[in-house]
Amino acid sequence: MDPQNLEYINQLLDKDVELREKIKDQVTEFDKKTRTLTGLLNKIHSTPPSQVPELVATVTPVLQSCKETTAALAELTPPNQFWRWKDMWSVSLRNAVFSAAFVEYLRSGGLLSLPRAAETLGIKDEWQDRFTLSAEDYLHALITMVNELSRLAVNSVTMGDFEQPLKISTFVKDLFAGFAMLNLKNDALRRRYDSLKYDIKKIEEVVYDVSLRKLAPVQTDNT
Amino acid sequence: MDPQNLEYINQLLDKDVELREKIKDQVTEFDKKTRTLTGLLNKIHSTPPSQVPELVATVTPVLQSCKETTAALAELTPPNQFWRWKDMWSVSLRNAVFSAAFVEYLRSGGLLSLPRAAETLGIKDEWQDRFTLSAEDYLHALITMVNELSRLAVNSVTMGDFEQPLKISTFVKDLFAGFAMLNLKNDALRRRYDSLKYDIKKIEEVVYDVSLRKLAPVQTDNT
Amino acid sequence: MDPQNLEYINQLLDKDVELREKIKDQVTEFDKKTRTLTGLLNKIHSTPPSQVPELVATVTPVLQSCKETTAALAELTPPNQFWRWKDMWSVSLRNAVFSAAFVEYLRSGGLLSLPRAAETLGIKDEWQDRFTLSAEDYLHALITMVNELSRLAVNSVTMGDFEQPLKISTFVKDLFAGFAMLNLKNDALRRRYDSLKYDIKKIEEVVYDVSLRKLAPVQTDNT
Amino acid sequence: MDPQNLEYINQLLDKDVELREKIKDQVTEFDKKTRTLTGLLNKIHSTPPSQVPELVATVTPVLQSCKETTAALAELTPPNQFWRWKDMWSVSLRNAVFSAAFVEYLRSGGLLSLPRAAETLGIKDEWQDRFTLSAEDYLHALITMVNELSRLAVNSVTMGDFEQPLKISTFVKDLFAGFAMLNLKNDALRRRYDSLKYDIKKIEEVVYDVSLRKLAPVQTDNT
Amino acid sequence: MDPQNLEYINQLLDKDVELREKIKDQVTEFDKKTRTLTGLLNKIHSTPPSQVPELVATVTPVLQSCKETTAALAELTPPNQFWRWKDMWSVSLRNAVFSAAFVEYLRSGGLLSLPRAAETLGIKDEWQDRFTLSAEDYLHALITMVNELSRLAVNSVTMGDFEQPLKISTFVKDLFAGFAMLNLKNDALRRRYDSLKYDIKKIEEVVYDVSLRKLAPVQTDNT
Amino acid sequence: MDPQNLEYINQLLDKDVELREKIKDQVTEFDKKTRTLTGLLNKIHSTPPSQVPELVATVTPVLQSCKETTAALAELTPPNQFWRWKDMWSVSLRNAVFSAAFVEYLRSGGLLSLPRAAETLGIKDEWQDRFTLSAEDYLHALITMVNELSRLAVNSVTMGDFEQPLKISTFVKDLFAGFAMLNLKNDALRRRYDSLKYDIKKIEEVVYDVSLRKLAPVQTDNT
Amino acid sequence: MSVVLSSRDSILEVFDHFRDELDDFHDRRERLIKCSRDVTNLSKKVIFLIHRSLTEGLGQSDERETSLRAVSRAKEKLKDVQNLFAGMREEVAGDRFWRHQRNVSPGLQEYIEALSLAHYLECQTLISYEEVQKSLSDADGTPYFPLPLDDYLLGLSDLTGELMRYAISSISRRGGRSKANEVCIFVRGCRADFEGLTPHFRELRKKQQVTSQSLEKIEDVAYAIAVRSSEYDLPPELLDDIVERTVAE
Amino acid sequence: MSVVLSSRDSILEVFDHFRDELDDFHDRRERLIKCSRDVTNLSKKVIFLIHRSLTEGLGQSDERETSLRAVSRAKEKLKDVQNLFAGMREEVAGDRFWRHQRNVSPGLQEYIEALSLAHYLECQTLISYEEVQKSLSDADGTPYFPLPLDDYLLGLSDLTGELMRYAISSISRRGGRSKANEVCIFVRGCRADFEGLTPHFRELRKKQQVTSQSLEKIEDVAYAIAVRSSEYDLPPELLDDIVERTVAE
Ligand SMILES: [Mn+2]
Ligand SMILES: [Mn+2]
Repeated sequence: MDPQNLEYINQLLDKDVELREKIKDQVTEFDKKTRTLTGLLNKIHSTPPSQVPELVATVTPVLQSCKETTAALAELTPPNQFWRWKDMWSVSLRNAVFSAAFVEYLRSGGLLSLPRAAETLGIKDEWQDRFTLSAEDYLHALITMVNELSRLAVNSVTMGDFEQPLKISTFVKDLFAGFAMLNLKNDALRRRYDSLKYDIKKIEEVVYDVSLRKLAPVQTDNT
Repeated sequence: MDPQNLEYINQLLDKDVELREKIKDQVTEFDKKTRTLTGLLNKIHSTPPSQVPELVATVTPVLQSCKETTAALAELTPPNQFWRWKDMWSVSLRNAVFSAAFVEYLRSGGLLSLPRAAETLGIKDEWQDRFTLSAEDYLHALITMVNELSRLAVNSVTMGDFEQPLKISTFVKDLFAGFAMLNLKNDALRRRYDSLKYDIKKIEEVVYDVSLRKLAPVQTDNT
Repeated sequence: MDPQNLEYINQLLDKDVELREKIKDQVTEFDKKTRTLTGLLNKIHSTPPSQVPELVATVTPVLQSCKETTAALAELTPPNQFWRWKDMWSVSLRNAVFSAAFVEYLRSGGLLSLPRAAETLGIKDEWQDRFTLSAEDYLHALITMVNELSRLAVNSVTMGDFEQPLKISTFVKDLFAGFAMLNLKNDALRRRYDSLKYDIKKIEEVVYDVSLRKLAPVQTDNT
Repeated sequence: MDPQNLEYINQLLDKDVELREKIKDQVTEFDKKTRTLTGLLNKIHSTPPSQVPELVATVTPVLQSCKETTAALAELTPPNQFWRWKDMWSVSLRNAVFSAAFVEYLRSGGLLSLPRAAETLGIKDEWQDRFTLSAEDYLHALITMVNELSRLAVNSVTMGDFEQPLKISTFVKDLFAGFAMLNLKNDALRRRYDSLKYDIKKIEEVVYDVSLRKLAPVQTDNT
Repeated sequence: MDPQNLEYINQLLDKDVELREKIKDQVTEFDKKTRTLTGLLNKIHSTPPSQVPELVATVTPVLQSCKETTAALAELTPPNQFWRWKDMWSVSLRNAVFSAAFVEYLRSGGLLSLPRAAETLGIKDEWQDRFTLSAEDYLHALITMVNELSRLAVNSVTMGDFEQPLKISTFVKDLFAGFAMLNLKNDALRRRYDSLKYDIKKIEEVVYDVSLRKLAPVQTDNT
Repeated sequence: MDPQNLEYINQLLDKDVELREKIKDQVTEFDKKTRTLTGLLNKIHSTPPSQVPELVATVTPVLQSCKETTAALAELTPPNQFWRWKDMWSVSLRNAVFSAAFVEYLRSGGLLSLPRAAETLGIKDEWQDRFTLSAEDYLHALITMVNELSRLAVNSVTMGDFEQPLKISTFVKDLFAGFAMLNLKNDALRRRYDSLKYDIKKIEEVVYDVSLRKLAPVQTDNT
Repeated sequence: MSVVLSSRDSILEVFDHFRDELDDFHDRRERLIKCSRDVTNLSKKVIFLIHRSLTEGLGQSDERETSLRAVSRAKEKLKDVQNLFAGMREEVAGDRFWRHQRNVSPGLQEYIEALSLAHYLECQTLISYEEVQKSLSDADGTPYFPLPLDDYLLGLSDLTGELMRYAISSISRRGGRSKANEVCIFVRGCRADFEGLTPHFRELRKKQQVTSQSLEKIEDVAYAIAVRSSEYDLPPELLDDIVERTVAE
Repeated sequence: MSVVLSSRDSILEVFDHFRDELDDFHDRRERLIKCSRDVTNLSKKVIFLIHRSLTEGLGQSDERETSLRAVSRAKEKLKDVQNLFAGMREEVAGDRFWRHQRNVSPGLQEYIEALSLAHYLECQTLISYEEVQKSLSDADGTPYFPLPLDDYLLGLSDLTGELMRYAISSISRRGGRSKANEVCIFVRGCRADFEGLTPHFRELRKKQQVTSQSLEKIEDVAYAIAVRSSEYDLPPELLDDIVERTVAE
């Protein structure tokens, strides 16, 4: 084999290892940020309604900072190789999208759409072949949000807020109806979608308890 | 292989085999003690609040007796080889630490610190490179304690004690906030940490049930 | 190979094949009976307390009929070969013992001992080297019973029987304490024993729900 | 979820299935062609040296026709998704490259370089992100060629051609030295590279036999 | 399930179970015969050319006796259900066809056609939908024959017969050319076809050894 | 559980643990001896024919010493429990039988029969229900011997002994014909028997190489 | 065709014939697999449609009415599936059905799952073997192909998973609360019926475990409902009214 | 630090400390894994270099000379590897070595494989434990870290695979023909020596199987050479000359 041919082939073989290292570093960064995000959002379960805007305010700058990471990953990924590397960051990306969507619910009570989610994280349309927000990742994030909302329904009552469970119930049922319109395959997404039923069941139980309590305070404190 | 080399290798090998046997014997002892400890502590789930101090009193001497075992193990382990052998006893050690920490919670409602846990089990600072209580083992023990506390929250209500779930809730959430600060890798500790969420959810639901029925004063935690 | 040697070996091989066939036939019979037993006992989950004695009465003759099968198997097994063939019938045997123990609980609320279980299935002491009830099989059967009892606790509540869960809770905790005293090695039995914890947790949660809502008298068991 | 968002997500989920079908059809085509190629080239093992050019001439148009298939595949693959789909056609592609390289050896005695191989199959540089000839596929094809050359060394002698084995020996050793310069990982390619040694061994045995026969016709025909 | 339906299902089931038993008995018979056949044919590897006709003569009556078995199986199989049950006997059938084809090669040096193979085993055209010789089974049998022929090529030389390898070489290459025409999918047949290459290589090496030493006339095959 | 029942079960469980330990110790001993045996016999592959008797002489006392181990195992095994424990020592036993059979071949060129194998290892008829040599273990040992003989055929030629392969070929073919007459079911033994074909092929190829080059007298075996 | 083939050409000639035969077989196989995949997808969509229709009905109309509307929509769509089976008729005529059974089987089972779910919602019973076979027959009652017993049973076994989903979502459905109990008893019966057949069908044995898990989940739902109703001791209708009013506020 | 932590803040304070400790550990672990990977890669390159050097020598010079040239090139490169180990010294000081042994182990074994191959080519013996430990020590003979017995043995076990490659390619090497036999005897000895140690090392047991396979392959090579030489009955040197002349023509 002539040396040039050889050199060329050897280069091709080596490049990938190096790239993987660099992406890994960015993912570690990304992971730290999403860890902070979920840590902050976890406080919602003991935050009274009045202080929610304050909590949301502390989350926003961290969400904002994710833009740098997505930009760095888009920069690193060679054109056309999105599908080759995406598994490395999809866990982090889903967590970031979950945070963005949860914040949106807390702020406006509405659902963050896929393009808006991408925008919030600074993902640009022109990165299409290097870094994009797939439907699958977006849907995973929404399911994570529902998991948290069922917990929030329970904890709101503990904190004396009897309206939140009703709002959550309506919001989640609507979202669930949306999922029911999708033609999901028998994959991880389908399994997690199936598990949503338990969250709905929990929320319904809370709504049930709250409704009956309101009208019929059957038992009185007897500690 | 030249005979001298073979001879040398066999010497090294024999020494290790013998040491392993001796450690194994001590671990069997250790294991018996921790089995007794967890057996005794399991009774907490049907012990009314008034009788807890009595139960704690039966546990203390067994805990005390673990000191002999840790000393024996420290004696056996060659200098600098702590990490080589620790897998042999770490299950037992974690159970012992769990017992010590659980007893502490039952006694004072507070968290046993790592140095105090080591002290309780008679682990000396100067054994550092032969027998020590690693952060990892300590954290595993705390997670085991949370698992038990979520059960205790449920069983306390059954026994008519509606204060305990609230205490547990505060304590566990504080602990969870601590865990959330750690950058856990994808290892056993991470998996067990993830499972904590289920315990917290369960505890939250107990608190919810109690609050809803006004069986205990409304919780006003707002950390 | 010389013909005599060959002939000899072939005889040995053929005899086993034939015996295996015969045992298989009996096991198929045995399997049918235990399938009927578990089928009948499965009805307990929708049987109101008042009709339990009736259900137990339908099970008894089938249990009785197992005696023929155990006798046939003891007859077939050559002296000394118990350990060679026992794997063929141990699943069926465990199911039969489970049925006997479950019936005993339903009838008297008590635990069927190993010798009594053997007696119920017509297993004679003098078969020792051909057919016997090993401790392992007996314990497996008890674990299966606990699995069913945790389901029964749930379904009793659905049928409006709030006493049953309390009885089950006491019985199972007692049994569990017994298991904790055995020296189980790390095998299938140990793994199943570990899984008992989930059943106990489930039962505790049922008792909790019942107690919380004052559907049954407060439990004051303090074993 | 709003219907537009839903529609959009559903589309994304469906598109892939269809594309996979289309690529499959092209691969079936490709496969047929490479089957014909290897079928024709298999004749080399019973073709006397004088008729080789003729055989090569029959192969060329089939090789030529592969250009249509590579063009079709490049057309189908969405920009940037090369890495997502390449596994579907890599077996066929390697066979085509093998054929091209083998033909080149038969024609000129030289090694077809990677860029020339791509060119022969009509693979364009500008398809980079949709269809390209990877170093890995090229190297697999060369190894397949060596496998065939060791057979050819044997069969040449049978056909009375004692020069071919010597030519093959030089060519393969050169190629092998080239492979030795690559930094291969422990993957399929490495394993196949390792197996090359057996081909070289076989070729050496032929060279050995031929050398000694030529100088010392020890045995004479004694059928 | 309503009892009528259950009854009906059980009827269908019983019929199948019974049929399966009967077929199994026939297959056991069939298997014994083909075992005898392959046992006899195995002797070919130490039979000098002159005694081959004698060996063939001992095989013929056993082959003949297979007709009873095929008739019994055709009798048992319900109309149109050939493909439902054939997996039960296809191993035996392939072995029988292999024996018939091998005998034919030994007798005439030619290839036994599929219809003749069917005829030899007494398979009637009118059984078409109950018992037939499928192309797949026939091809499997031919591959088994090639496996044996490569062994025979080696052993013939040991016995001093230098013509046989040349005959085998021509015959097998013709057969291989036939196989190469098929579009095999990734199934068992494909895997076995791939293994043919090793047999061919072995045969080529034998021919090489013989040619090199001029033990037989130079081969001038140039298809 | 009542204490008596518990005590009884614990006794049963403990007894087994203890016995297992004792058997394990003996098996470790047995294993050492068979390791020595195979180690010594492995030297055959580089031992010239003239020194074989000497090698055999070194093996005999070790074989002899196995009698103590079999006696110890027979002593330990409770009456009737042969089938319970035999898996613990069957690997060692097969290795010992292999050694005995290999030695017999090297000494006399003949096959050691099953009863003679048992006798060589000191296994007494009256131990029937505690320690015996099963047909299965004997046959496994013979297959291991064939594996070694095919290696020996190769290595004999390397050492310039061209007679040994011919002797091995005859011996192994005879043995193989014997195996073909056994009714082996589809189990481990059957799979290993199937693998014998590769050993026979290998031996045939060695005989071929030797015959082709007239390195030994033409073989005229026609079994 | 000569009986013994002694030249390369004669060999190639017969292999030419084999090639056609094998190609024919593989092509049919591909067509049937594709068709079975279409059947699977359509059937899955029917199942989704049913769940969706039941969800949509939430509180707006009477439970029975909601069910029947779901059933009628499903039946509409199931006709498309039945047409696909009718289209296979020729491909699997004669002895070909059993040759290709394994290729058709996944779709067939999914169809039976969807069909039996619609049937359950309509009649509260398990669809019978003959009813399924009839749905796979032409107007004269001639079957397109024989219905394999294992496909029938395996399809029914999957039904229990869908009923579990139905039971869980019933908790948020007006009047549906009593449904959970009904489904629980029904699935318990299915499991018992299947149990007797497991010795003969290995795959059913595996699915029985899934059925047992589904049953436990349904039991948990029935339990959750029972526990909550017991606490108040009001008629379920009234409870429903109260909840509805609160949510509507 | 208080012994019992009863406020959230005190808990967070100690966890802050745990975080630093765990991060420190993970970071060191990452560094060592990376370093071990570098060692593996460099060592693999040394092995390749040796095979390559032996191939290059083909027929041009005397066998012994070729080997020694390969060895001296290898030793040069092995120094780089040894420097990497020296660089790890601080990271694995005190009790840390055993904590991270598993992270260092893959590289260490590959290094031993390369080192022992060079050693074999130079001395025709198996490198001793002490020699390996010495190569991992500073100028004063103080070890960078203790050499685990299993890494030593597992590295040597892999050596047999490389010797198999060496033996197979020796068939095309002048004067190398006699090498195959030498290697065969040597590997047979290795296998026997390792056999006695397998009860104590599970991984070695698995590798023994690979060693046995390698041995059989080497035996086949020795056989192939023997068979061919026997046919002519000429001294190997002369056979080599004849082959060389023919190829050169
Ligand atoms: Mn389904
Ligand atoms: Mn290596």
